[in-house]
Amino acid sequence: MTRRLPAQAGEVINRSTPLSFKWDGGNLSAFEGDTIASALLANDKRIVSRSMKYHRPRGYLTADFWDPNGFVQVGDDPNVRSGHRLVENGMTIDPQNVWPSLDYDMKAANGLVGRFLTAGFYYKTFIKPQAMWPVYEKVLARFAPGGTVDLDTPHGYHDKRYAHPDVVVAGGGPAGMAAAISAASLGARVMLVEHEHALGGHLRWGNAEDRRLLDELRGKVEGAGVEILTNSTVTGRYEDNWTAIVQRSHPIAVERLIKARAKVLVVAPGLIERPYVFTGNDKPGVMLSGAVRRLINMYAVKPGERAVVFTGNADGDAAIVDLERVGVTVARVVDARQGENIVVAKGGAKALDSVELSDGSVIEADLLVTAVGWTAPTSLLNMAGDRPVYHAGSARFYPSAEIHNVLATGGIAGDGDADQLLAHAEATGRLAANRAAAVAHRVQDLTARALPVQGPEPTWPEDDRQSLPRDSHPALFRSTTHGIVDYSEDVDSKDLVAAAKEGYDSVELLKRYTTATMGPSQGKLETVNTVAVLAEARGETIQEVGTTVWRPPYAPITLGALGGRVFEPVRVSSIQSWHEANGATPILAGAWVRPDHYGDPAAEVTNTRTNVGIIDVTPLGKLDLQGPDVPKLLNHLYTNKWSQLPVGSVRYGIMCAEDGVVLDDGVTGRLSDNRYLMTTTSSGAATIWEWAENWLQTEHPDWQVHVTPVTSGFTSINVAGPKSRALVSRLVDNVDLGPDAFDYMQVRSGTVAGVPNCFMWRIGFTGELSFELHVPSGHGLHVWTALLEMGNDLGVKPFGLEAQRIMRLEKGHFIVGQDTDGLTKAPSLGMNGLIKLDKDDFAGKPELAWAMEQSLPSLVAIQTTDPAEVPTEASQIVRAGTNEILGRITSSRMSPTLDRSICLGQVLPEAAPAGTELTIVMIDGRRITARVMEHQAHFDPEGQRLRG
Amino acid sequence: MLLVPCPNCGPRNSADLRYFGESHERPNPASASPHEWRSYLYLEDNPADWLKESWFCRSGCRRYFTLERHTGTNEFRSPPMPGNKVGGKA
Amino acid sequence: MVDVLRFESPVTTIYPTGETEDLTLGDLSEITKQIVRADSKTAAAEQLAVTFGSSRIDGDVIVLGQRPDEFLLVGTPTATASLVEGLDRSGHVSVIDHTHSRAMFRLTGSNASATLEKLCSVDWSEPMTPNGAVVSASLAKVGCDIARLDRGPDRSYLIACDRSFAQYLFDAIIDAGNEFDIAVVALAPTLV
Amino acid sequence: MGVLQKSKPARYSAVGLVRRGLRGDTWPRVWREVPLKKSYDVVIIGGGVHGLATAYYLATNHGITDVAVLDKAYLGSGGSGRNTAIVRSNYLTPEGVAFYDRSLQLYKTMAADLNMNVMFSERGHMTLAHTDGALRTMHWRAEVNKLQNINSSVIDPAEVKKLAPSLDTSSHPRYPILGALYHPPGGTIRHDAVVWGYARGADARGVEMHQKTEVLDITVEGGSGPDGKGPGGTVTGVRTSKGDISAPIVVNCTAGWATLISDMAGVRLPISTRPLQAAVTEPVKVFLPTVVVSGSLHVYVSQTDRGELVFGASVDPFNNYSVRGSLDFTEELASHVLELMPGISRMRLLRQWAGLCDMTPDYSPVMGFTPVQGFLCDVGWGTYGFKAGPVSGEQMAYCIATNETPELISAFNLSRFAAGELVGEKGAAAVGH
Ligand SMILES: Cc1cc2nc3c(=O)[nH]c(=O)nc-3n(C[C@H](O)[C@H](O)[C@H](O)COP(=O)(O)OP(=O)(O)OC[C@H]3O[C@@H](n4cnc5c(N)ncnc54)[C@H](O)[C@@H]3O)c2cc1C
Ligand SMILES: NC(=O)c1ccc[n+]([C@@H]2O[C@H](COP(=O)([O-])OP(=O)(O)OC[C@H]3O[C@@H](n4cnc5c(N)ncnc54)[C@H](O)[C@@H]3O)[C@@H](O)[C@H]2O)c1
Ligand SMILES: Cc1cc2nc3c(=O)[nH]c(=O)nc-3n(C[C@H](O)[C@H](O)[C@H](O)COP(=O)(O)O)c2cc1C
Ligand SMILES: [Zn+2]
Repeated sequence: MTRRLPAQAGEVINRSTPLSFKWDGGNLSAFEGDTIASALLANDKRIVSRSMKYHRPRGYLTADFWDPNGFVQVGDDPNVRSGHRLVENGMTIDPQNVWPSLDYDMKAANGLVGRFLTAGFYYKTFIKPQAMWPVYEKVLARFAPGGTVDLDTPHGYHDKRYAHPDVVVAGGGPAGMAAAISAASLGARVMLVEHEHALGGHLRWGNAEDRRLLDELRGKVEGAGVEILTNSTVTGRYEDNWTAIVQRSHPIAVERLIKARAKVLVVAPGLIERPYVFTGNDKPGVMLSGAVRRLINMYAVKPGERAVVFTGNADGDAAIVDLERVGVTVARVVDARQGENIVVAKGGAKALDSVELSDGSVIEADLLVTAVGWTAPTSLLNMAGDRPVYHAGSARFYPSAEIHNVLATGGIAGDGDADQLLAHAEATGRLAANRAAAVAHRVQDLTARALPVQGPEPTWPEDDRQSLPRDSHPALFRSTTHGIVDYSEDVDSKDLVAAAKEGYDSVELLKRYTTATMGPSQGKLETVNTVAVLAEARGETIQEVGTTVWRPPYAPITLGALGGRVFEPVRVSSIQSWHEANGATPILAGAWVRPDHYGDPAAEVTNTRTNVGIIDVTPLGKLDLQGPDVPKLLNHLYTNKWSQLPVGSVRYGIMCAEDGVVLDDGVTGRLSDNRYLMTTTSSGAATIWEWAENWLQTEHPDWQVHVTPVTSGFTSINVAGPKSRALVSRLVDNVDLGPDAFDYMQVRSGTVAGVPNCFMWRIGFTGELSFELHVPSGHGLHVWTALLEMGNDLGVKPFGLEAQRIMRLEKGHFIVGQDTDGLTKAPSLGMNGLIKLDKDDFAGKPELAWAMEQSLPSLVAIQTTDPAEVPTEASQIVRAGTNEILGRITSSRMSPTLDRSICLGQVLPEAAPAGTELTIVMIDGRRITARVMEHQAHFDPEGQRLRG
Repeated sequence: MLLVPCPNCGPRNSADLRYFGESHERPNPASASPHEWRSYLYLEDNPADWLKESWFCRSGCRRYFTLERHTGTNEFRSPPMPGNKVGGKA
Repeated sequence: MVDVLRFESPVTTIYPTGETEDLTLGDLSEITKQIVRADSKTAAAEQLAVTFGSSRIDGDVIVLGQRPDEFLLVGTPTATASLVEGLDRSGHVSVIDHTHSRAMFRLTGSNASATLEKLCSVDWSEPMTPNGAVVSASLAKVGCDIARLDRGPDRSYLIACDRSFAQYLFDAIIDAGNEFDIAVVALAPTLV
Repeated sequence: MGVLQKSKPARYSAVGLVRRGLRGDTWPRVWREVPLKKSYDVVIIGGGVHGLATAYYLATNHGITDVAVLDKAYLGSGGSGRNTAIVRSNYLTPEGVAFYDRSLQLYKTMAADLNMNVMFSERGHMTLAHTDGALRTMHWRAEVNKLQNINSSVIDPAEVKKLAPSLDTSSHPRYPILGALYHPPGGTIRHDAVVWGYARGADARGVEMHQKTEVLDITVEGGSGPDGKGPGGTVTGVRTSKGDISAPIVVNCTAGWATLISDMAGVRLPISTRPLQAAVTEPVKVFLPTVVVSGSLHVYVSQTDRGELVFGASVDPFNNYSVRGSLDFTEELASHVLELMPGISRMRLLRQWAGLCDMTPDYSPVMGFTPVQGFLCDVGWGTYGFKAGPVSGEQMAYCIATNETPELISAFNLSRFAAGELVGEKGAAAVGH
């Protein structure tokens, strides 16, 4: 560590804990507390990367999070900010974007290439021949900046949390700390968020007086009951103060995203020092005053031997004091306030060796420090709707307007001495606490439940902030020479001028054409200089040109932190543990996990058709309907009639949306005078509940109906097959299951396997004699296993969704969403008898009335000529010999029962009549023939088995 | 995340609700012309201004309500009106 | 056929039961839950005497105002049955047994609200949800009814969700509570 | 109508670039800045890809050059400057396929036609299926496409993995990749270059581009509305923030603002405005060679040649006109994209933004004539209209020049809604970009 200084009063490194790490293949050492940047510089590693376009060697400019040159790869982590990331023992750090290598000197090539790699050069080249662009593209892609993603990177544990603080303070400098302390002293719940590893802001690299103030504020804030989050960033302010905070300092999580509904947000991010534009401003050895002060005072690193300091403000002056104190020769102070200027930084590619001044003198130096002013990071305020305004006297942007629940304080709001700054911050903290209390009061008031509002609305003194003075500052953006404006995008001020002349002369077009401000620091360093160069080119003021839009996030945020712990709810029935234990292959249907099959779906079909099978159909939507007006509701939701449904009966119906498109289907049974049970498709359950509530709450609030979902309350088991009655009767003793007593489409309630309050109805999707049992779910598994035990001699076997799909297709039953699509209207289903236009009103009635008069596509059963050919679902049906589409296959399977291929399809009316010969295009391109069947059911069209 | 003032639950995150869009009167299905009916189905006012619209408090009180929101700023105004007609969109 | 019908809880994963008193989660799914829906004008609503968002203890039953005009009665089978039987059914009143439809958990301890904050966007601070408050909200993306019913000095929440989501939600709460050393405890299906 | 201007722009080429670089010369303006005139043959409202392409083809194909394109902000400030620039033609309906395929053809020759590298990258487009239902829809699209000679097919997880190794094709518990619809001719394009290229080409032929010129009203005479607007009326011109203009033809190409403009003429549209959000990450070395879309997970992602991942999702869940970002979007996006590519959790999101989308009920546009004479629409582009820019411009120009609706866009007329004949893209309500 050849550049390490003796102990400094404010240093943050721990010399008693040395660390070692790897850089670019070699071993280096550091101390605990070092950032990668300070460690590299302590080891005299001055070149850290190469620039994006011209591949010029780059060294540290700001040596903090925002350093445009300091991106490194740390293990599997790309684009790590080396000015911010702390060194850990054994870390492997590599430079990125270093083609051909970190040290190779490409001076000659740069000079040549640079002349025509002007802004927008891509757009003007590689135009012809067209075929060559993909080749160029591949070459260019190799030049992409940035690190490397290791595709095996583990996701890690990322946490999330909601919070409802009264006040969030973004920025833990003196202003943020003071605001937090005063807000908390008034009883506000405060979160103080600091991007850096410790509170303090500028004070951390300041002088003795700054350090004293820092200790004092830290002491107070730690005793104030404030939630302090360091190494955490407020990354965005969204609607209604929805505030995103990324916490990188959580004890167990890699990172945690905190989503805070701040009642008031205090923005105290300080200021970001701005680079100066002149020729050679990206040579290693050119640094900003903040960088130099941080390196010396926090990390005890000597940034150079012989310096030229170009200063326009007190920070530059303070840097001179620091430099001289640690033995750096300050060869020349160039004072902008005296009209002095620097013109060119000279030297080889790898380092600065001299600086040419405006008076013509050339001063030898290996360090050039500039202090030319600041960018106000107004980003969070702009996300709240504020537009920054330029103040020429102090040469920087300020927040423009007052936003009620977003307040700004500290350097971003103005200058002044420490007392003025703290006074402003404290007043801001008080105001924030006050406004937060008012918001809390209002929210409680709006929450119309019987919770007492705590006390009267607070009436504390309102705004007592004294606005901060704005110190005058020379307007320092560009010297008389051109230089880099956007370091990470390698955009030169010459490029900007040329682009403006070409007509890309509004700040937004200029940005997009040149990519200035589009890099990783998103304009935190570049915006003002970009705007200033454009203003100069256009002969306008900076205010007239305006800035580009700041957008979230304030600082880049990992996808891991955003993704967090993922909430993907899954639903299972009470029988799931049995399914898992018995080899079911699971399938996801919406949020439900269900058995697709237990090994051999075809065998499951055959067993069900010959013996008896049981299937877990719990996901079937179930709604309990009670009240005198249930028939009115049913009449409204379904297309058919419901007024006369007797108690004990079940009826099938179709529901349509107001545009006549099929929404859902299912059966509803009448359990008693005023109570019905409706079933819906599993995927339609939530929608139909809301749909029913919508009609009841908005169009027909006078109807007395209570709709309550009971899907999970009942474990639903369909017992199907010729031996189903035999099986069910072994478990049920208080219900007469005989064919005359309990007919098809009827419902009974009773006790099953000792479980009371079960419903059973005689319906089935499979086309077999079947009993659908709805068992209170706390006993669902018991009934399932009882069925298997009691039916062992009958050959009972479970079957899964796939077997059910096959059997329903054999029966020609359609599935909403598979055999229908987003435009299928009810008359396409071939069930016009279920559409009762003589009802006064029902959902979709007018459209259905018109649709009945049109010729719509029809759903028909189709069989291929060759029984072994099973067209893939969605295969197209065409007019023979052409590519003209006449329809498509919506469902297809090999039927184990019929031992042949069976299909359902939607076809145009001309192709719908029974017997029509169809041409189906198989997905491999072959064309096969098929025939439209007479009945939708391929199997047992008369429904004799069902009624058995 | 918008904060939607549910008349029952108080301000709630918009993700807890379901948006039902502009509230329009449902034409009388017995007498509506195809043009009127399809205007109700498809046409929108879509103002860049205050919009009367419906929300469903899906994970809270499960009530539909109507309120006014400015589609430029996403502010809400006027107390929500429970039980207003929202038409029958599925 | 069977002598005693055992209630099968939807939470089937066995977690080791812990010692810690700081933060505990227990499964109460077996407890009887009756939903009464009664418009505010009805006598039944008056008898139940809680408004939406609040709760009341009535002998061995807790009456929760879980939705406007909708009440959840939680307690032992006999206690809830007797409360339901005593209701005046005049007007538009329905009763639905939700014992099998809803799972129920109890989360107790000083970090209970910190745990909920990791799963739910509702403000669990004292003034917004004082003891007795009832909130319907989504927890780890599952719709839940949550009642704050402290146990002595400890924060405690009753959490009810659709039975089919129970295992998922239970796991999600455990995961969220890990940083506070959450422990699973066995609870008898009684409340008060 | 206007006279074709002969002035040619300086041609872009590598040789020119080097020559100017050596001499230090700058290039001429991409388009001129001229004062607004009092009248034009055609006024196009909206300086996005649709408005500019319409102007370009009016001038190029029909010699109609007395045309003004007006934009309230800068060219490309609407959806055209904010979109994820995915182009493809594998739509669901025959009319959709034919239409978008024509656009793709125009994109292929665009660099040469406009003498501007628009960086059309035919890198392939992959739509993942995570459920049986989605897979069925993929097959549906593939089969319709094949019948129209569009290169599109369903591929299995192993092929998916080969094309995009970063995808997790294991039998993942929640959203397994069961297959994908693969469309090799799909890809991405440099959206800004398309906008600038059309503007430059139109300018060279005499069209005027007027930025920062907001249309405040449309003047209509003889309409059935109380103010003389509405059906039956005839357009006479527009009022703008820079003065009034008379024009017999006014074209609405304002996407997210479409209903505000058509209200000015008294025409109601079946359009609601929803923001669609997008985001980019910081650059990393290129690892994702194709465009990847997941309908069920509502994400689509591609990697630019600069190495950034560009993401989009589905539209915001409520109408609004603000282009602010939302945190919910980035959270959902990240969790879904990590579901697909678990290895990229350390990549960092750099910027998010939004654009306004003009959503129609059937995921298809509203194009052509309206009940107001002289007022035409090219709107309803929702989340998928950038790819349609060239063909729309070409067809709208044809409409204007011939006063007839070309076959290619006849399915997209406004009257289909009153007739209840929606376009079948709604058939499979999959996300489309
Ligand atoms: C995030 C996002 C991602 C997308 N991804 C894709 C994609 O991958 N592929 C794809 O094909 N499509 C995509 N789209 C859709 C596509 O961007 C749009 O459909 C397309 O750009 C619309 O172009 P346009 O020219 O019609 O409208 P725009 O580009 O929106 O232009 C409309 C113009 O009208 C101007 N204007 C409005 N009102 C007035 C007025 N009163 N006076 C004057 N001017 C006015 C506006 O300033 C604007 O510039 C995406 C959209 C978004 C937002
Ligand atoms: N230079 C000095 O030593 C010194 C001493 C006293 C006063 N001052 C003056 O004080 C003012 C600075 O005080 P201040 O408190 O406003 O600024 P500051 O720069 O001291 O502190 C701001 C802090 O906010 C953090 N921050 C920024 N954005 C953030 C975000 N989005 N999330 C979390 N943290 C974020 C930064 O990391 C920084 O530590 C200036 O006017 C300065 O001139 C400076
Ligand atoms: C395809 C595409 C890629 C983009 N890449 C970047 C990028 O690399 N860096 C960046 O800052 N912005 C990028 N942007 C976003 C723009 O900066 C800007 O946010 C967007 O055009 C919307 O404009 P606005 O933010 O000014 O409203 C990109 C935009 C698009 C459409
Ligand atoms: Zn509510």
